[in-house]
Amino acid sequence: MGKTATAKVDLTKVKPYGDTLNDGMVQLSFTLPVPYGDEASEAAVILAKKMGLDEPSVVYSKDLGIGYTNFIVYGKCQHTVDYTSIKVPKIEVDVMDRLECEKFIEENIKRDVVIVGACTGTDAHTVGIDAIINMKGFDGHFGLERYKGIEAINMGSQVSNETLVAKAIEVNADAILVSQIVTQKDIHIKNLTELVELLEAEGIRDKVILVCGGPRISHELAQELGYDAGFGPRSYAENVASYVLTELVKRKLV
Amino acid sequence: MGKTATAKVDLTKVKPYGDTLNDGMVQLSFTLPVPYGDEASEAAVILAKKMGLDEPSVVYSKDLGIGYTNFIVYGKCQHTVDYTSIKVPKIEVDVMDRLECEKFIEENIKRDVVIVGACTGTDAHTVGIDAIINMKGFDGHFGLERYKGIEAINMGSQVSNETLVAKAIEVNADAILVSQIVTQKDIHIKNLTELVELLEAEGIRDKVILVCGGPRISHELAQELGYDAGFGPRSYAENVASYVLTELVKRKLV
Amino acid sequence: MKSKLNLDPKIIDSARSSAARIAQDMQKFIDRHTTVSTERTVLRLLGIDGVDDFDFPLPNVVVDAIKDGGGLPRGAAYWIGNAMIQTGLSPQEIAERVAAGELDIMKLPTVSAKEAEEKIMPEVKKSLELIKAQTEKRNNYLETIGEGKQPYLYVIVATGNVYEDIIQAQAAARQGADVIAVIRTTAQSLLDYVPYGATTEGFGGTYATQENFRLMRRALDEVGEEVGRYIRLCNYSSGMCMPEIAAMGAVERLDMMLNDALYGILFRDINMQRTLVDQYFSRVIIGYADIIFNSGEDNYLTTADAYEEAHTVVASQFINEQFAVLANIKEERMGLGHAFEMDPNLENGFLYELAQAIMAREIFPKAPLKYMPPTKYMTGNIFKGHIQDALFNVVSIWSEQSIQLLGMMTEAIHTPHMQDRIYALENASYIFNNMRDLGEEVEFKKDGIIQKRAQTVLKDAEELLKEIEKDGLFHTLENGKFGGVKRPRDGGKGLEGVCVKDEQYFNPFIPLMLGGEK
Amino acid sequence: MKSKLNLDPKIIDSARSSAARIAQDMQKFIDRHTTVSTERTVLRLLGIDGVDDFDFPLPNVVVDAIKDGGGLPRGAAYWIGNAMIQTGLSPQEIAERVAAGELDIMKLPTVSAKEAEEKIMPEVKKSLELIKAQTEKRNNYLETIGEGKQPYLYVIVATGNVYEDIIQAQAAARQGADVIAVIRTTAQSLLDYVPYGATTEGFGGTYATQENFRLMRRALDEVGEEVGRYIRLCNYSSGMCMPEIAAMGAVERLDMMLNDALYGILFRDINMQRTLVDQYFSRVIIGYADIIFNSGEDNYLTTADAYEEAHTVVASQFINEQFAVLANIKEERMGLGHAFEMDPNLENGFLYELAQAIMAREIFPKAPLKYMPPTKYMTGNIFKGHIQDALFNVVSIWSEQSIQLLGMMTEAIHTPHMQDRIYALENASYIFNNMRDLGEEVEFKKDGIIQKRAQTVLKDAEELLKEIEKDGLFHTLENGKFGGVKRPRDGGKGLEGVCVKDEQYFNPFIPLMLGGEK
Ligand code: B12
Ligand code: B12
Ligand SMILES: Cc1ncc(COP(=O)(O)O)c(C=O)c1O
Ligand SMILES: Cc1ncc(COP(=O)(O)O)c(C=O)c1O
Repeated sequence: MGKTATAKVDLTKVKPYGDTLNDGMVQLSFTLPVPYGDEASEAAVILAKKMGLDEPSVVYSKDLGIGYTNFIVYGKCQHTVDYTSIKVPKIEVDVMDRLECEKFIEENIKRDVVIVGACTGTDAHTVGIDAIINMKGFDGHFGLERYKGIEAINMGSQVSNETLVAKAIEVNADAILVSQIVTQKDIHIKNLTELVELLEAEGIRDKVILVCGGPRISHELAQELGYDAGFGPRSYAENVASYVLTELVKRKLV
Repeated sequence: MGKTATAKVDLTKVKPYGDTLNDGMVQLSFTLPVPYGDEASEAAVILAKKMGLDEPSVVYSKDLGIGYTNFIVYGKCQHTVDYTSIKVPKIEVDVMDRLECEKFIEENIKRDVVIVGACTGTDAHTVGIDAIINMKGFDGHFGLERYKGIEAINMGSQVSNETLVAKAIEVNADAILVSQIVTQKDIHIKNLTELVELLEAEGIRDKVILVCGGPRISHELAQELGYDAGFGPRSYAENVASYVLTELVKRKLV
Repeated sequence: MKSKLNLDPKIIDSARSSAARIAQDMQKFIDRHTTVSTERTVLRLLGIDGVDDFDFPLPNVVVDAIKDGGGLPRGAAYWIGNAMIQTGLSPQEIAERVAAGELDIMKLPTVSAKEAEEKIMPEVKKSLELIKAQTEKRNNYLETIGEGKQPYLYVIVATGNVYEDIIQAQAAARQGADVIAVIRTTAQSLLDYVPYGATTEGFGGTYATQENFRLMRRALDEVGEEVGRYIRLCNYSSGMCMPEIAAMGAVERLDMMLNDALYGILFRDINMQRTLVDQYFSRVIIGYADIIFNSGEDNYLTTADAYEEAHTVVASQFINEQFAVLANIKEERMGLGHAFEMDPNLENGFLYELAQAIMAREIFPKAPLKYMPPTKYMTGNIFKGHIQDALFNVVSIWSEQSIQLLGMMTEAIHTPHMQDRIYALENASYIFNNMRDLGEEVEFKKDGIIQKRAQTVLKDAEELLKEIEKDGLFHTLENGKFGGVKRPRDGGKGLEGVCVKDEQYFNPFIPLMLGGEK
Repeated sequence: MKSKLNLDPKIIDSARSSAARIAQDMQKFIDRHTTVSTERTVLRLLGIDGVDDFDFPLPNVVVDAIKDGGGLPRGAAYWIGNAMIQTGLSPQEIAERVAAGELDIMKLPTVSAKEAEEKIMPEVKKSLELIKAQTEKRNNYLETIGEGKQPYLYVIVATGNVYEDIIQAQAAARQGADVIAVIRTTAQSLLDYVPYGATTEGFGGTYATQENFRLMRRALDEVGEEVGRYIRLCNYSSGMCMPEIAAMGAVERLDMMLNDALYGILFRDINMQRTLVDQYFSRVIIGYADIIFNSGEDNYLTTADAYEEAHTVVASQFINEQFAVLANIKEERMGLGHAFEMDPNLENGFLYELAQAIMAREIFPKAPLKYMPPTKYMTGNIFKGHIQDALFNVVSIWSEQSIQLLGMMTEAIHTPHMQDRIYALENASYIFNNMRDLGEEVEFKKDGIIQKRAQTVLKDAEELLKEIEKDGLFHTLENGKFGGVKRPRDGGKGLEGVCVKDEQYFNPFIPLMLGGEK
């Protein structure tokens, strides 16, 4: 046996795996607003069947005391996924470490790169943006403030899009980094879209590299919203720096 | 507010509930036989969408080290269930307590009722059948051995269907109780079906009340398999006794 | 009782004395100032409520008028007393006329402060009686239907819709919750007014409004009677309207309120002068209304490292205690905060957490400590999360905490869904019962890892407090000692709402509340 | 080291002496008897393997022939030795001829026992060398790539298909597992033969066959080298073929085997005479092969109450220890079983479990105790189950157990799926690391709940052992003292396979294995 056990897997028809290839086994939990009892369990079974589960089994159900019932269900998912046809848009850049980034600036940009970052709207979760920008960084990866050749300005939390754009214009920013952590009721989508509109209204959208990040941000989503790139969990300063610097050169914004 | 919060719920179109009525929120976990990475997560998202979940979000994924990936996913289920149309077959009997059962025998049967029980096939899980039959019972409910007017014979574990049928014939049993706990690869279905066939071959299927039980047994399943009744988790001796005694009278088997 | 951790009582005394001096020093500043929200609170307590045609609350309308008219240094109570004398109207009527543009209270003839104060005294007394009646009602409930065992099971609801919140709260109460905290919508703390009426739209929380308080209080009384356990209601007396919400809470019988100026400064970038002044009045109200306040030290550990910075939590607890003493809050109502926030990968991390939790218990023996669950190191892995929460529950029952904020396995994902809360309650109930008397049974090795950890953290806290005593609290905050966050003394939101009192300033509530029988 | 539980060493000594006498008494019975499976084991060790045209294993074919010919009392070794002399064939060739109907070994001329024994001695030595080589290989692995920290993380695989099992096992090893136990298919223990070859069909487990052992051993060596940790392999030396599987395990380098006659008697209704005789030879092999055996006391608590009947577990551990002493097994290889099986609703249940786990540790200080997870009170509620397992893990690291059978959150539902195992490993790894040195740090209140519990259970065990010593083990089993299950001495499966040895009987392996350098 090698490192992977996928030898027998038909990657065009992938199914969940419990303890036997293609058994389809899936665990579900959910609450239905119906009173506890056999009928409730049957409702859960019907729902699971509609989801495409064979032999759904309610292994646990609990009366929530207000006429609602919670279920834990196992069943065999009959849907398959064609794994071979999946293409996920990715940030295409060779990641450079801090020293390489610094050398890249020296050699290809030959001036200080100005980056403005903020946690916008009413979002007060600065830990993410601090991880990217602040000197001490995150998880042993230094932040942008530590990079020679990068002037990084961290505006902190609860920054309105207007204030952010004004700052970017003031300092003639090469890149804008926006962090959005709170996603309840898709508030991040609203915030992020508004920023793009504002930058367009100000006529500077094309003059900056526009980047967003956060635990629920993917590169794909970012692009849909009109950003150049999006960074999710486990991003570090060097990922962002490498991308921004390479893009600046690529787009001849230097 | 009363005891239930279902006032606003449209019971013909029930959906899962997270924190807002009809938000459809469901939690899933499963493993796919594909290597960890963005493509794997995308496969999970596609699968969840096929299951009818809107906005599926892979909140966690883990490399299982063999080219397989485990996922935890949340999403909004778009299927609905018509709760009002659900009918679950139930054992229709007024449950009598032990003393009432004893009185019922005295008044309506006027002889000892003979019940044979066993855990059949290679199943060695006797705790369930013991809970129903043995003197000390379960959870504070005495077992059938304690009932005056019932002669209960517990044959224990790993009893072959042949041995069970022979015993039932030997003692002229009124009812047979079968327990099946192991369900891996549907072995219980095979076992239970075989017993019915054997009883039919011996020509005594109509002469006994045939009951099965176990954690994965429902009355519905039992009936499908040709049993008179099925008892799942949280069954007690009095449920079984009430059913058997009432049926005996109803079917004029007394 | 002998310290299980072999803590030196002299160090505890020394730390406490430093904190007392830090608080007293700040109190001098506080006593010289008032704020728009403090004055709005006076108006609310005088019975002014409702909104104008633009949905702007009447207390704001009136205080803005006073402020615009340059009258803030004398205090809103004076102007209302004066207006009552001049117009013969009630405070509410006055406010309504002001809002309608029919009355300019700054343009009326003026009486002396003493006359104005005498005039409003009956209104003040009425207000205090209302609050006292609520305290009695609570005590009556506690005596008749009783309450849950400590640690109280505290869960949040945060749907954004008060009616959904009620459903969730009642479900939780039926599953064993002792305290329901209604989380506020994301941006409310930055609003310089309190929204009005029942609300159904919020992000990651529900607006704190008086009507929402009332609806939830009623729902909890109802379910409490049904389950035979008084269910406590918690909300936030924090942000730009700190004392106003305290007043609303007092009137609507909230039982617990998050109340900590330092949180607003560090995590909401509220101006430190503003919020420290606001905090004082809010704590006086909280003390008078017999509400438990919860401080926010736990938050430090979300931006700073929980192992390295544990002593900042203890130092802050000492300071919060002394601020509470100055506001005449009983020890039994001081819900000082701390948290279980170390990296789960830390070898022996549990031992350190345990040491610190027992230490907090020993230093503040009567305080209803508020113990916060793991949040920072929670991930989308709900299964792992559920056991991180389990270890947190183990520490809590072992160290005899008072208020257990239940960790949710979905912490890193969303505000709790109904089922998350139920499983969290189950987690804590199981562990608390199964380990009930563990704390009593166990002793610690002399100078072992656990004892040493507690001793070190205490010593570091004592030293930090000495430094703060030297530098002053403002300066300390400017230097980023708490949570690793630096805030300038004149920065942040709300400084414009602070002013220096003039000599005739009076706030009729504070002396009565401080002196009032408790 | 001083007892943390203040256990009285005199009571421990008394219990141990009673158990020794119980085992010695039984050993007299054992020494007088042999069984079909014991004899088949001799054949296997002599190299006889393979199946006949009906897939019936050759060791069975030969032993059946001997039995039918009335030769069993003399032992299979004699008949093979004799046949070798008479035919000049090897044991395997003899078996093949017997199977083909070409040879009737009971009809050959006979030599003396001494001659027969001498004849087979080279085969016996070869066999022992094979086993020794495996022990060396294991030791070599342990010295070069090393092993995981105790408590070892032990997980089961049970797909029914050896190839799927391998996938699951390798995934588990990469996620931190130290021991992989391949669960047997549901009915195998009742089979009076060992199936042959690689198998892909089983119910709730996979057939124990020599080929399956070999395949899994190879896969684990491979992944062990890769992760830099020797991965132990465990299977069942139990049921009707107890010693045969021990022999297979010895030859294929299994590292651990469940081996307990009492389990078979109580939970599989195997005849007690049969399985106690079988157990003896199996333990001798296990001891010689330096395999850890695991006893099955944990199972008692699935049919009897874990709180009430805790002392029966301890009594049985003492007996199992003494049976192992008689088979010359080192203390360091005595994986005595116990379990965390109390009702999770029991107030202070955790304290009782902890007391008992520490007690087991103190009574058997060098034994690699096998600690079993909650099973009986697991439900379909996987979230609750995961924290029941967490508390179990807490007790384990605290009480310094050796082999941790990881609880699976899906215990009440199915044999583990891949993800269940991964989350179980994560649960234990997190807790073991986060609480690493807790045991060292903590002491218990004198005469508190914990100390008292341990003292009571030990005392009750001592008394039970005294009773058993008086009544004899057979009688005790007839009376339902263990697990609340009564078994008649002459009931159950397999009695027909037992016979009294004649004077010329010999088993060439036992003396060598017992005397062989270890
Ligand atoms: C710490 C924390 C807080 C702290 C924040 C302190 C601070 N100064 O940041 C405090 C206590 C103040 C807080 C308050 C609140 N919080 Co909060 N909080 C958290 C918590 C526990 C951890 C977040 C964190 O620091 N993660 C660690 C960092 C390093 O990870 P990260 O943010 O994902 O960042 C990484 C990547 O995403 C990326 N990244 C992030 N941003 C950017 C930007 C760019 C440009 C790039 C390139 C990359 C990048 O790189 C980073 C490093 O790899 C989470 C729960 C959790 N465990 O996730 C809840 C959580 C985020 N909070 C939540 C909520 C609702 C709140 C409140 C709104 C609650 C309330 N109603 O009062 C308040 C108010 C604050 C507000 N309005 O924003 C919710 C959000 C729910 C949702 N999905 O919308 C969460 C998920 C908790 C929950 N389950 O309810 N919170
Ligand atoms: C105890 C136990 C054992 C004990 C059994 C001891 C004994 N004498 O019963 C021992 C240790 C021997 C054992 C062994 C095995 N077990 Co087991 N065991 C369990 C365990 C932990 C509890 C079962 C139990 O006692 N439940 C309590 C009783 C009271 O509940 P109950 O059986 O559901 O009965 C109630 C109702 O269902 C109903 N009922 C039941 N029967 C009947 C009959 C009638 C007529 C009526 C009216 C009602 C009724 O009434 C009862 C009272 O309300 C479960 C896991 C779990 N937590 O469920 C695994 C479990 C059942 N075992 C399992 C397995 C695989 C095995 C083995 C086969 C493993 C192996 N390969 O070696 C072995 C071999 C035994 C065998 N061949 O059957 C699996 C079954 C998987 C599956 N779905 O098929 C489980 C689920 C564990 C797992 N996750 O792998 N086991
Ligand atoms: C002390 C304190 N106040 C207030 C809050 C709530 O945040 P906000 O005031 O921003 O709504 C918290 C959050 O945890 C807190 O700990
Ligand atoms: C000691 C012992 N032997 C054997 C088994 C396995 O069961 P069986 O031999 O029935 O396959 C177990 C099950 O847990 C056990 O504990």
